[in-house]
Amino acid sequence: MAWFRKRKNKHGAGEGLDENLWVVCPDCKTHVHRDEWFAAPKVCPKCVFHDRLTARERLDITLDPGTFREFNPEISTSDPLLFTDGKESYFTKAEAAKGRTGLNEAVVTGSGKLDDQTVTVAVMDFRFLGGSLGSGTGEKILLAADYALRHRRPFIVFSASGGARMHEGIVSLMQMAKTCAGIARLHKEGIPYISVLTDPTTGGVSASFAMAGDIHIAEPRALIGFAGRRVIEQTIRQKLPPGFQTAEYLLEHGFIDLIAHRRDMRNCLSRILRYWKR
Amino acid sequence: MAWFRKRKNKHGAGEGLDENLWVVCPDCKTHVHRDEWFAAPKVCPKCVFHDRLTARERLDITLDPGTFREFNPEISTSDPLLFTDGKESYFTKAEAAKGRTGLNEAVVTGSGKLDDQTVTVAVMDFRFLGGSLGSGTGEKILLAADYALRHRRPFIVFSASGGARMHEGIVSLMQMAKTCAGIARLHKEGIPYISVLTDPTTGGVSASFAMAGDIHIAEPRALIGFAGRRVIEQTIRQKLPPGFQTAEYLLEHGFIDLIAHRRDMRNCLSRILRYWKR
Amino acid sequence: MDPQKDFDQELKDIEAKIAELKLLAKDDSVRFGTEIAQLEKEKADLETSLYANLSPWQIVQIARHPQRPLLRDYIEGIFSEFIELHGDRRFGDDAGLIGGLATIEDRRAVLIGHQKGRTVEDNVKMNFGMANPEGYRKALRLMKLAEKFRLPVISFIDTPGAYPGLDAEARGQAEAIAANLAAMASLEVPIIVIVTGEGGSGGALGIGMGDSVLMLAYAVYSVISPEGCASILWRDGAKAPEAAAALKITAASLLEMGVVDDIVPEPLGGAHRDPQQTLANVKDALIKRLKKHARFSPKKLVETRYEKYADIGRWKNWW
Amino acid sequence: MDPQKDFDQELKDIEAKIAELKLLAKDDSVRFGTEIAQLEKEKADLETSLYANLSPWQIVQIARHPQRPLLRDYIEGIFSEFIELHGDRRFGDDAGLIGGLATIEDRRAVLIGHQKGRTVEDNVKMNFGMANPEGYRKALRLMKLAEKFRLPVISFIDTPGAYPGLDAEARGQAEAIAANLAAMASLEVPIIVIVTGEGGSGGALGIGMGDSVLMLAYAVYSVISPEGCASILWRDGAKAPEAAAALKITAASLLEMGVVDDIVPEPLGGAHRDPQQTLANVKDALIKRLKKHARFSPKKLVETRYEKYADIGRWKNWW
Ligand SMILES: [Zn+2]
Ligand SMILES: [Zn+2]
Repeated sequence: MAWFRKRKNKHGAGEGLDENLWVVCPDCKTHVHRDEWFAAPKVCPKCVFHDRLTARERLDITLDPGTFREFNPEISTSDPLLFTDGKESYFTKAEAAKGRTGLNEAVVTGSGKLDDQTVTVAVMDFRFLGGSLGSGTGEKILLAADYALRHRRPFIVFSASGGARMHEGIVSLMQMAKTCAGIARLHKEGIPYISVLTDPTTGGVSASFAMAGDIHIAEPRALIGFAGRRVIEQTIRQKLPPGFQTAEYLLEHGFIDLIAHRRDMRNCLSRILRYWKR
Repeated sequence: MAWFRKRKNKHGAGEGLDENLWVVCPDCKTHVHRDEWFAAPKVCPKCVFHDRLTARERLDITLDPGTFREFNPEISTSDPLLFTDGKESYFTKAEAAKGRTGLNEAVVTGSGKLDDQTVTVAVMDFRFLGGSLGSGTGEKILLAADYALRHRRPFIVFSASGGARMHEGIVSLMQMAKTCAGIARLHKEGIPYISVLTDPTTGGVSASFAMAGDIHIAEPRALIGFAGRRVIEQTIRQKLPPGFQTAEYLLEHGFIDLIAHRRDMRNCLSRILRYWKR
Repeated sequence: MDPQKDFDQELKDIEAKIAELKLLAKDDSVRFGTEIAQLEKEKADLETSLYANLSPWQIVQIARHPQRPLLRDYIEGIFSEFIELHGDRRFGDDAGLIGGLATIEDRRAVLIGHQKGRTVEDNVKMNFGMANPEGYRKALRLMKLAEKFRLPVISFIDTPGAYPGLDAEARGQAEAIAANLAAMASLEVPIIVIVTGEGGSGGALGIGMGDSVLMLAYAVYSVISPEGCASILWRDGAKAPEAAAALKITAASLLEMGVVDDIVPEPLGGAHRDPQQTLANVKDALIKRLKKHARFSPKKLVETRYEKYADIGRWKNWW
Repeated sequence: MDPQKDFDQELKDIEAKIAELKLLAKDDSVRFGTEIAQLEKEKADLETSLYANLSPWQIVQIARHPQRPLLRDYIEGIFSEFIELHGDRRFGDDAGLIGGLATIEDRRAVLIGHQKGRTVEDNVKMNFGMANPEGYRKALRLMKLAEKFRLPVISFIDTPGAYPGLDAEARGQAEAIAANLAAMASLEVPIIVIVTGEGGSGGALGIGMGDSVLMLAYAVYSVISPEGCASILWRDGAKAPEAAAALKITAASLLEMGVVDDIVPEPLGGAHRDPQQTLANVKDALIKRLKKHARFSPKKLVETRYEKYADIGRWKNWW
């Protein structure tokens, strides 16, 4: 529910370049050559900071070239509340997000091959309204899970979300239940479901499909948690410890199976898929 | 495994009377009239200390008079290791325990009515080699569970045990697995299993059937835990907090459903049984 | 005086006056009779005008009213029996999310629900009904127990939200709720949910998936608190009334959106104005739903529940 | 020097001398050749006499030998693949009880097992292979994962026991082990258990119920440590050798009592004297067992496992 907060300045370096040739790492401020930065992709060679990827970027580095077939690109935002904050309506906001991202929703779903193994994937895009979970998002994830079930294909979801999409009100909250209903069927029918948690995975997404996987993989230092840091600090009236709600913190506390560097992620997924397929 | 340690002096008041008419509460040292003490039974009216009951005493206050039918009273101790400590053999020790208690094993099992509801019960007797879990104990509990399964009757086990019976070595340890195999069948077939944890329930008994119930009821202040206090203190090199490993402690830590005073236990069990029967 | 909070102050004044007069009328019924009758009429008119068009924010006040019935009140008033069971068998026992074996008119059900306190002391213990992971895990354990014994589950929702504390995060608040959603989606016994007060976001939904989801007339259910929404949208928590309206969090809105299946009526002005009537209404509604879902096989139940949730926010349902 | 601990000191001395002579022999093979041959024969004789009649306490020393292969050695040497999975999804990740997806000669299995450390640093992390409740709960989660994917489970046992700490008690060490026993009793996939070093009481059994339970020739498995038994019986931990004998904790005794199904041979003197051979033996034994149990239906598996455990300590089996 926090995607509309001001973008933290440590993110988004890929967009705001220092000059044409160099990218400044949002975390350690190292200057990285633009080619090197996007080849990594978007991983600082010095401090291993993993900057956020768009859904297309994620698909590109994950699937075999030319194998991705998208599901339901037409599914878009709905506005069940006719929500407006008085100045701007959700409808306008959503249209702007569509224009800016070229996406119709905060998730891209489809089927493709990963190292020659057919998988069903859903990839969230944080740029689209903070990767928030709206009815279109939930619908696309459910349809993808349903496809995975019917074709008995492993399902991989890359999360990146601030949580539920406030502007769709209760309908947004219900997408948590809806997506988990889809996941529950995969569990019952023995279909592998891998949840990949990337920066950030919080709120209603962390409290639903992202935390209901057979295997949970996280990218290094990704922010993962239920409540927002500010809310927690106000509640407990103390500062949070360093490293709180990072992927490493969650690994230590038993909620993540493994952390994979972005350059190893495809290989890691491939190994697991190959294991199941055998 | 600790039943042969010297009996803690806070227990066993029922046997060592101050004089003929009075019992001294092992905990608060109040003098209680013998009749009152045994009517309670064995609960201090002042500090609510629950002294240990024999299996027969427990059956008497739990089941409807004259309804108990014992299973397998012939099952007795086995001596698979031909165990001896050099001075005394396990065989001799076990014979002595039999003579002293009139029991053949540390548990009495059977069928009876509790407030007019047919139940299968197993009641451990701490006097018999510290209520230790030997092959005979495990066998009787398994047979009782099997009876409960076949007749679809609720199964109630009253634990009182220092743990596995060292003198039967690995065969004793395996009784943990054996009894749990019986309990697992009850879970699978929807047969209610209530575990009543009385003082003390530790070691291999707490780590098997006693902690695998649908519902866990404990008597007030009963000692319940896995490792012995001395071992823990030696391991962590510090004194244990007051109230550690009591029923109240376990309730607070989420392992006990409810604590019932001895005078309420029968009524509490009856309510639960009646609930299931309806 | 907060005008939002005490919008029914005028009514309270009249009621106090009536009570006073009635006391005096004991001695002199002739003198006060007309006056009382007059005030009673005034009161009825005021009630009608006051409660006929409550704003969503006023409904929030009713949903959070300190005298509104809490779970323990429903348990005592509706259920002929309740055997409370404690603990998650993992870490602790959560006083803010309780559960046990319940009986309602000879029908058995495993009851789970948020428990707020009415006193400060109770609220410290119950954390204002904001559950910790061990609360959700206790609920899950009890739901599995219900499944073992083929008993339906009744879930009472009344929480500001799941507790946003450091320890709650460390012990996996997100995972606890996620696990419950997956489990409730495939639980092979009926689940009846009723939102009685505040339905606070994921903390509510964590025990809130069901075959029937009911809502009291003045309950609210929202993805975010109006205050939270207002401070995000306008950086001003005081604009909560506007947010409450924008979020469409009332029972009527939720029924319209297909998120709740039925509205359980409350006395005019809210449950706290006639708790007995409220309890009776809730009881009737629960029994009706228990009867309805008892008919289905486990398989059919789970399938129907799946379809129900799959349909919420179905693409093309809106446009 | 502790005579119990270094019973093979004489052998070590001869080995050192041979190694020394072999080094010298590089320059002058004629001169040292006979001497070396003589020593080799002495060594062989000594080995035979030394290891032919090991006392149970000597076997305990071998089972605990610092150079004995640990789980990571088996994983590297036997399994062509291992994808380690972490965490219990409740509280933490236990480095002393690990698990993951493993492949052994094109057969897949979920692997769980105790992990001791070889360095002080590792042992602090792994708690000397003494698992906490989160270790047992991680194992349970992985076993359930195995069941979802119909994969067999292989469990490696090597622990002094479950950790007897204050926090472990607070988080339910007893419940964690009990829950595993009940779950393993009804798990619908094959479970192969192998005791490779120390089988320490409930801490071992907590991941130790299986369709086949194997034991390395010099492993031990006991309801209590010999030291613990001695200090109870004689209030003297130094009498552990006597206790080790009385408790019948060796593979041969356990096979005789029907608690283990087969003994996996070790090189003369123990696994540490030829780890490669040991690994090969373990691999063969595991594959044989995987093949054997793969044949049965889930129902048959669970029934057979029940009968197996029901039979241990059957009344009238002894007398
Ligand atoms: Zn950097
Ligand atoms: Zn007393």
